[in-house]
Amino acid sequence: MLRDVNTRKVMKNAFRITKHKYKTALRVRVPGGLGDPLVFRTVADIAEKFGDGRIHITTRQGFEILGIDMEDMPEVNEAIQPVIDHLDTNQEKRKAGYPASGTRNVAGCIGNKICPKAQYNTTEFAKEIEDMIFPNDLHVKIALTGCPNDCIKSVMHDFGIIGMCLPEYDQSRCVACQACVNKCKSYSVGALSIENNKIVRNHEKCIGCGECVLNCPMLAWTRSPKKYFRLVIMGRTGKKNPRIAKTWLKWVDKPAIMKIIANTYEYTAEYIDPEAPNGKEHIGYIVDRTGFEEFKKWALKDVELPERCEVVPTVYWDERKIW
Amino acid sequence: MLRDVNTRKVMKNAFRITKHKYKTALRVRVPGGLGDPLVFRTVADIAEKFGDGRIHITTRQGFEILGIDMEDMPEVNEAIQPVIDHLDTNQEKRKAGYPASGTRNVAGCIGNKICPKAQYNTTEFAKEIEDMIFPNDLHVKIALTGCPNDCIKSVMHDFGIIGMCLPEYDQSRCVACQACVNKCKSYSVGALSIENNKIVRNHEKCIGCGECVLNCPMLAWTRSPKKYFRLVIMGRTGKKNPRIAKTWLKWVDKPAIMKIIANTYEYTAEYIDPEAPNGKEHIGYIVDRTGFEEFKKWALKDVELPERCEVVPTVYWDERKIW
Amino acid sequence: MTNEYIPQAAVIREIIPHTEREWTFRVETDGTNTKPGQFYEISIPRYGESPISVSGYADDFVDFTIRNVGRVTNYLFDLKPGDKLALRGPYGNGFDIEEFKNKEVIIVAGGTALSPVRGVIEYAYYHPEEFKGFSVICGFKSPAEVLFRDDIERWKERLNVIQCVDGAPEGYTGPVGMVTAFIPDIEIKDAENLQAIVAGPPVMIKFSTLELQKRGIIDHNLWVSYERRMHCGLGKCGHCKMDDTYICLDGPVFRFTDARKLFD
Amino acid sequence: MTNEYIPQAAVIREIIPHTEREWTFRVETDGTNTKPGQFYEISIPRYGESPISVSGYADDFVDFTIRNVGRVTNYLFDLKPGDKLALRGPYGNGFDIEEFKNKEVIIVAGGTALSPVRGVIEYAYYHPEEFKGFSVICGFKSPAEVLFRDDIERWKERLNVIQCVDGAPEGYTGPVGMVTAFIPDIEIKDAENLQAIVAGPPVMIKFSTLELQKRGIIDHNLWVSYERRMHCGLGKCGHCKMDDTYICLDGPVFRFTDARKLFD
Amino acid sequence: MKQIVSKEAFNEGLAKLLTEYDIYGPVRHPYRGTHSDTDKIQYQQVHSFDEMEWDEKSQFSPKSAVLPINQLLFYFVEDQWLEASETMRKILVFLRPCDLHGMKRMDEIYLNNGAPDYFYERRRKMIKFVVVGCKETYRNCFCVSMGSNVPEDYDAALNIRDDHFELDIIDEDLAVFAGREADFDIDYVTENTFSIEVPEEVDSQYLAEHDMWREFDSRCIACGRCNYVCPTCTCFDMQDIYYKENEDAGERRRVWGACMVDRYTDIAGGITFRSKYGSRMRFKAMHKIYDFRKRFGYNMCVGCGRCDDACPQYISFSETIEKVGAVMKQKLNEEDPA
Amino acid sequence: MKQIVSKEAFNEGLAKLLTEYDIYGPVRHPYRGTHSDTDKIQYQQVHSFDEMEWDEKSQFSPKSAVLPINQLLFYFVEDQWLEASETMRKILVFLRPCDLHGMKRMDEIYLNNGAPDYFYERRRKMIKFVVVGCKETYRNCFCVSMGSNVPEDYDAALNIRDDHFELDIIDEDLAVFAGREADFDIDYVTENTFSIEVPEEVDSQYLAEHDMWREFDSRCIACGRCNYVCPTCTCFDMQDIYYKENEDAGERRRVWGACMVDRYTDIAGGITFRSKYGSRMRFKAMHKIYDFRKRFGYNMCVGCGRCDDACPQYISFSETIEKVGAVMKQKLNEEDPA
Repeated sequence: MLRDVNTRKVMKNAFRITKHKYKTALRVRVPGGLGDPLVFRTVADIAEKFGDGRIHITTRQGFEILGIDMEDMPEVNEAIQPVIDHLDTNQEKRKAGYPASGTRNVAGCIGNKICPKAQYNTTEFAKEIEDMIFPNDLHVKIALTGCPNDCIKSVMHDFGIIGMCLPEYDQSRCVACQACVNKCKSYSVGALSIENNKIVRNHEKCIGCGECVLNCPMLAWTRSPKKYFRLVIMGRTGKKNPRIAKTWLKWVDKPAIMKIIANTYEYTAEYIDPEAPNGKEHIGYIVDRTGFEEFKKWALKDVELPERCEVVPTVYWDERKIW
Repeated sequence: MLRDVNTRKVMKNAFRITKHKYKTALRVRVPGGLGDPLVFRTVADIAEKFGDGRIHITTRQGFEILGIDMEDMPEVNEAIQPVIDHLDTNQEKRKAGYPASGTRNVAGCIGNKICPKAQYNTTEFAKEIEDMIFPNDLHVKIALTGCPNDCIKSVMHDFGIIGMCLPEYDQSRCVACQACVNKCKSYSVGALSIENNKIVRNHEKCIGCGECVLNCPMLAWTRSPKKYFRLVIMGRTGKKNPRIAKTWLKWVDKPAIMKIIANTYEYTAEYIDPEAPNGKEHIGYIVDRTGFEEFKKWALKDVELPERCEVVPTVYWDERKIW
Repeated sequence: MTNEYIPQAAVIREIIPHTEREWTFRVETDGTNTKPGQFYEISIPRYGESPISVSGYADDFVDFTIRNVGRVTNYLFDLKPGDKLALRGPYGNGFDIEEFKNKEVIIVAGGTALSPVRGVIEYAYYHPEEFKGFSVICGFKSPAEVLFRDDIERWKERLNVIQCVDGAPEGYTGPVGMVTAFIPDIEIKDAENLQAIVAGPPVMIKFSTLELQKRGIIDHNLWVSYERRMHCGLGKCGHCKMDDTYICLDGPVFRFTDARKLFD
Repeated sequence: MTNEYIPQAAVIREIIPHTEREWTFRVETDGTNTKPGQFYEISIPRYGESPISVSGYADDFVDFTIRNVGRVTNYLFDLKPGDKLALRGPYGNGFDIEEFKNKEVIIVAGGTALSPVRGVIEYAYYHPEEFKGFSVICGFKSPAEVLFRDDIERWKERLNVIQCVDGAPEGYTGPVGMVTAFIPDIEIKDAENLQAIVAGPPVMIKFSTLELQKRGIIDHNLWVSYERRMHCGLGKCGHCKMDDTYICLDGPVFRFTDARKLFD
Repeated sequence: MKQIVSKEAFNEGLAKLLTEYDIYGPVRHPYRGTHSDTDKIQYQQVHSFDEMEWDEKSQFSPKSAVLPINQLLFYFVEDQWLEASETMRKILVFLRPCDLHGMKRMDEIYLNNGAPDYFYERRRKMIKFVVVGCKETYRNCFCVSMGSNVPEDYDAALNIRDDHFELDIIDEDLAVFAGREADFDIDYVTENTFSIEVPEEVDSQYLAEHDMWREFDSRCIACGRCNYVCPTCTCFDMQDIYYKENEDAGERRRVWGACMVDRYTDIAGGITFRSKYGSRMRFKAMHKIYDFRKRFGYNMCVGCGRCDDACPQYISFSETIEKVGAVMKQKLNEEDPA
Repeated sequence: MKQIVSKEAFNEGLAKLLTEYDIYGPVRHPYRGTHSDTDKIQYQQVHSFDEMEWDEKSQFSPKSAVLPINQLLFYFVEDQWLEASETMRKILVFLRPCDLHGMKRMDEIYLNNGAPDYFYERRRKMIKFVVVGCKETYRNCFCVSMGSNVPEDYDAALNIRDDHFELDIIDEDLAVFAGREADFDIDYVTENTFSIEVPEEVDSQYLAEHDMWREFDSRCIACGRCNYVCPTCTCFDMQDIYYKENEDAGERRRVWGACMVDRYTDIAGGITFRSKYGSRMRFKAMHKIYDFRKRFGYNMCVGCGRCDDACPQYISFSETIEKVGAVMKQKLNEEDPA
């Protein structure tokens, strides 16, 4: 019977230290939230064979298979291998389970796989990020959302990647039905107006939600084929001071975001408090500590921002307490 | 081949109108996020037989089974029946699928099923709420979180139900090791101090996170067996003005919360904008319209608040734009 | 191939205010081919064109009586005599006076809809002997909104004119009530041959025709003038179509036998 | 069964400041059973008790030389002669003067650790003839922190005393350097029988004993005085235990043969 | 003249025609669809056959080639009006049989309803139509039911084959293709995935009071897509534009109108007819299967199904026709239960 | 005197004893555990057998009955000191064999290490122990390996049976139970789920320099649970309290101390010994299996396993002992490869 257990290794291996001693739960990561029957059946099998039959669906699009005896962790690691293979999750050693759990599953709303509002395939982008950053112990939360409706609640993440539609207007197809103006006003920020029977778009106000394109019956508004994003940063939940992420970059593109995330890991490794409990310091608190300028310096290193990109020079967060 | 489809009925039946015409996705609701092998296998089977094999894990702890032909909706409704039965989901007619989708799945963090920090069983409470409010078309989002770490991001919901630990102090067991003071300060709000080798707790500051109890090696701090909650209200994500929910009631109990939610549905039914797009008006916007006072009047009708309950007389939200 | 879309500029000869909001614009243009009940498309900058009924005409002018309903017509109310209006027309069938001669006639008109029938009334004023009787019920919302005040007083000299208002401040002495309330009072000699015209907003048309039918007027002799969105005036743009009828081509004046088949 | 936990009140007879931060409190109590190197538990309100070495004693008083290190000792520095201190003791073994008589002696002391050995030095000052040689190396951080200034000057009359400082402002003329730097210079006649005492912080003890060993002093003749958290002074509370040794019971003075087995 | 033409020869022929003709056909625009990562297929000028997309149904009909979405009518400068010019080049429009049937209906409105429309006629005279034969029906098509499946009155027609074309040239002006003579019929669909019966007898007034339309009051969102994609919707709005730089100068345009969209019936004084969306549905349906026929003798709708394709609310026009038929049948039964 | 006593008779006996005795036993407090919806089991005064929880191992040991967690030593008023009183009643503590072995170790420290402790001795004299026989081992117990499984030196002992008790009364003062004589042995565990070998030879200095402890520098969180739950940890801190209402009056207490917890070794001037948590682990381990034995001839640890039960970091003390053994074995091998 198991006695001594290195809890850090357990946690790093994506098993949980639960309130019940010697009982653990496996955290299965599903990048961008896209599973399939193999994943579901494997998880069901593990829950049945090693767990107590309960499977919790996490808020970060993973599963927690509950009630596993810690003694069974090696066997569970073997059993989950098909899921790791199938989802092509980065792994250090086969059949050894997940190699790290500090950085959380990169979450994604359903995205434009099916959602009419989404501007991009969140799952694919999530997978690219996953490939780049995993395995990693640093505590970073990333979420991708297809549009500013933000169903994934990316504004509560360290990095919220919000799809933006750059609407392009073909005046010759516009019949001035004003569906775009009305929908922009009622559903979004009211960035459109009509002048001389043609639509005028306030680019500063526009949040790229794409309602104009979605609602244009003439497809006079279409979407620029180049994908743009809004990058909001350092939102968080938590006991101390939950806060909504604020916009840092508007109209940024994927290569820039990837580089910024990679840079952020270097920054975090440099500045993480070595005394932090369990070696975990949430990136947002590090930024609070070093100041935004230092973060920015590191994050933007060698980043090529697209020409259209708008940079908020200094990001300020609201921290009026909710508690 | 299917031609005319009443999209409202489809949506009410928890199928999605996707970006691909005549292709739908079934939204499977898992109250409080707790599934099991039967649920997982049934979902896998449906995905394989009727869908395109993709299953998206939603941010609200449901599944979306993608790529279903709308023609197959009746058969899918039959196929999902075991899940509905098994999770004991409210239903109007057997084998007719889900009867409404306006009110979203009541989400819950993993709660004290296993999480050391959680103050209550989120899944059970979620199920009680589910039983009370479903089926319902009104657009209300409820999330339950075990502690103010708020992993479920309840502060982005209309109702965030946050478990609170009322710590009770047995001075005769306290050895003044100050673990509680230190943890409260470093992890939480710093509501504890030491005076004359005994701990003094600032009840006004205390957020009921339970770190004092969790970290007391002597169990001098224990948790009141009566469950308390913090009710934060009218947080939201979205295009217009995402905002963090604010505390309305502190140290409230379950019966009061249940009644308040029930009352809120009556309030919403009374005040919803009959012109709202798709008959859907998110409760937060209704409160914005009627004013907080009117909401409060309805919500507190016949509610018995526990003696200890603290009521914020008027709730103000921060709405500095993030866009 | 003539381009009927292109308007002509016409000088405003005179502006005759009736109320604060309702003025008649007398425009210098050839009115010889114009009939009462017809309309012109008048260009209104920043809005486009608006179909305006002819409220009077002569060889060298046409009158348009216009209510200032805000945004659309505001522009017109800044104009002064000597300024120009762009217009094209006349369009529509209008009233054929011949149909009414030697018959008893009742005209029921509400508000600005007095315009399309004013030409008929004027004709009767100047040729009362050509009719077996000529009654006019014209209703307005309030005493302040009465149009063609002087005309009405003048018409009363020779015709049976009831000018009523829907409501009035205390102390008002004229008839108060909906136009329909006055239809039962009209003296009728030969209902079967009586010709009646109703012009006004949809609801008024509905109830006035009912009331007239009660008096024994037959649908064939009952005429209505429709207000619709005559936009091109040429049977192309589609806006004014009701059932298979293009109001701009086939109307706006219809026998009730035809009109009753029109609906929205 | 006596209750050893209960302290006694003792009047402060005199307060002798050495530096700004280091004063000696002369307390009226029976010092007849006291030995150099022993300690008392002195009650400090709001903190509890603190083990304080005896830095001098006589029949009717005991001296405690205390550094004001902030919170804990601050209270003491507000006291005035005539005020009372609560104390219990003495505890610990202390130095047995007999062990040193008729031998060469070297004492190496750092900072406040001069206190526990001061009694030994005083004895030698008054009875220099009982020793074959008596050297003292006492080191302080800086000239301003030198303790027992007058004593040292006095001792120098009869004993070989090197008072050094770790560092000093320019212009300082006394010896500068760690105490260890001065050990090689001491003249030694019979290393094998020489008795040496080291008292000070852990690091000083470590390097001084090494240096003395190099000079041929054998461990059996090498004494150290340990500072640890003697809390109850009675072998119960556990705080001062090192290996199987309770410093409060078995120490704080050890032969190096025993002390070298003690570690943290 | 029927001939078989190789791909190369066909494109060579087109190249020749391009000297005199603007050619219009359906073009796919990747990523330009309503939803992200979907495409748009619209009619526009092309320069070779390969630019055209025939595998999928075009979302918009070819009517934009004939009736420009935005058509400048004239300029005004103070109180003078200057007619806008029309292209001097000929126009060749490649289109499906149903869409060609749609053109006939457009001609009916613009040329035969009242006097011919000046601007329409001016452009229409320049246009010739090349029918592209249909081998397979698309989803939602019901051209067979509407009798608009068979290509008629084309200037040329072609069948797309794997490596060649079958070309039937009627207008000799277009006989510029090198090929060998052959006999064939232009493809047309003889069966859609469904067929409907268009009611012969339509009592529009009875229907106007029938509550069958009320379901659309809430289902329809009045976006107008069904109008805009329809090859037979001909309504337009006129717009005046005053130049910002000089408000005494400006232009008048006409742009596609839509009877489903707000403001279509607005008149001065805040009056709107058919504010209920179901009533607009009825108005449109009646036009397509009743009043146009009453006026011109045949149904307006050609059954291309684009309205169904486009409707975000999944309202099926073909099913609406069936519902009208059912209501009429029920009425007849009620009146004459035998 | 061995006898079989019915439940009723047993409780009647307890009732009799209660007139003279305060009785202590393990009590379950529902919902009062560290985690929500878990329980706490601690020793405290009880009034009947049913109040005691024997199915599950108590999280805390019975030592609080003997050595109060907070023990008031004396009051001070200006410069006078007034000794705090002790109970005048006798005390009966129900406890497991291992815990009784723990009491022996506590006595060793408080009575035999230097002079007897005044306050401890004063209370200890009032206390008698009733051993409750152990039939089955709990998880993490290794009493057999520590030789503390067999009940020894009790004043009474009992076996809990389904519907009666087997009672062995040594102290005649406790012979108040009505029952019939019988012969039986008091239960004890002869095999735990695992057994360990406690190294005979422990080179504490060698171990002090060994890096086996470094793993605990990061694993251990220095919470002190292992100390507080241990039946043999005897350390205490003294605390002075000055009353807020009159700062010239106050009291001195002693409270349980813990060598794993910060401040245990702090001395004036900011000096701390063993700031590394691994070094604290070593200090504790050496005390339990080496230096206590060196001083008193037997191991301190009784193998109750509560430290393992309580450790939130899953550090196993029994495995730590094994690691010490392995290091010592390796050292011996290195010194003498034969």
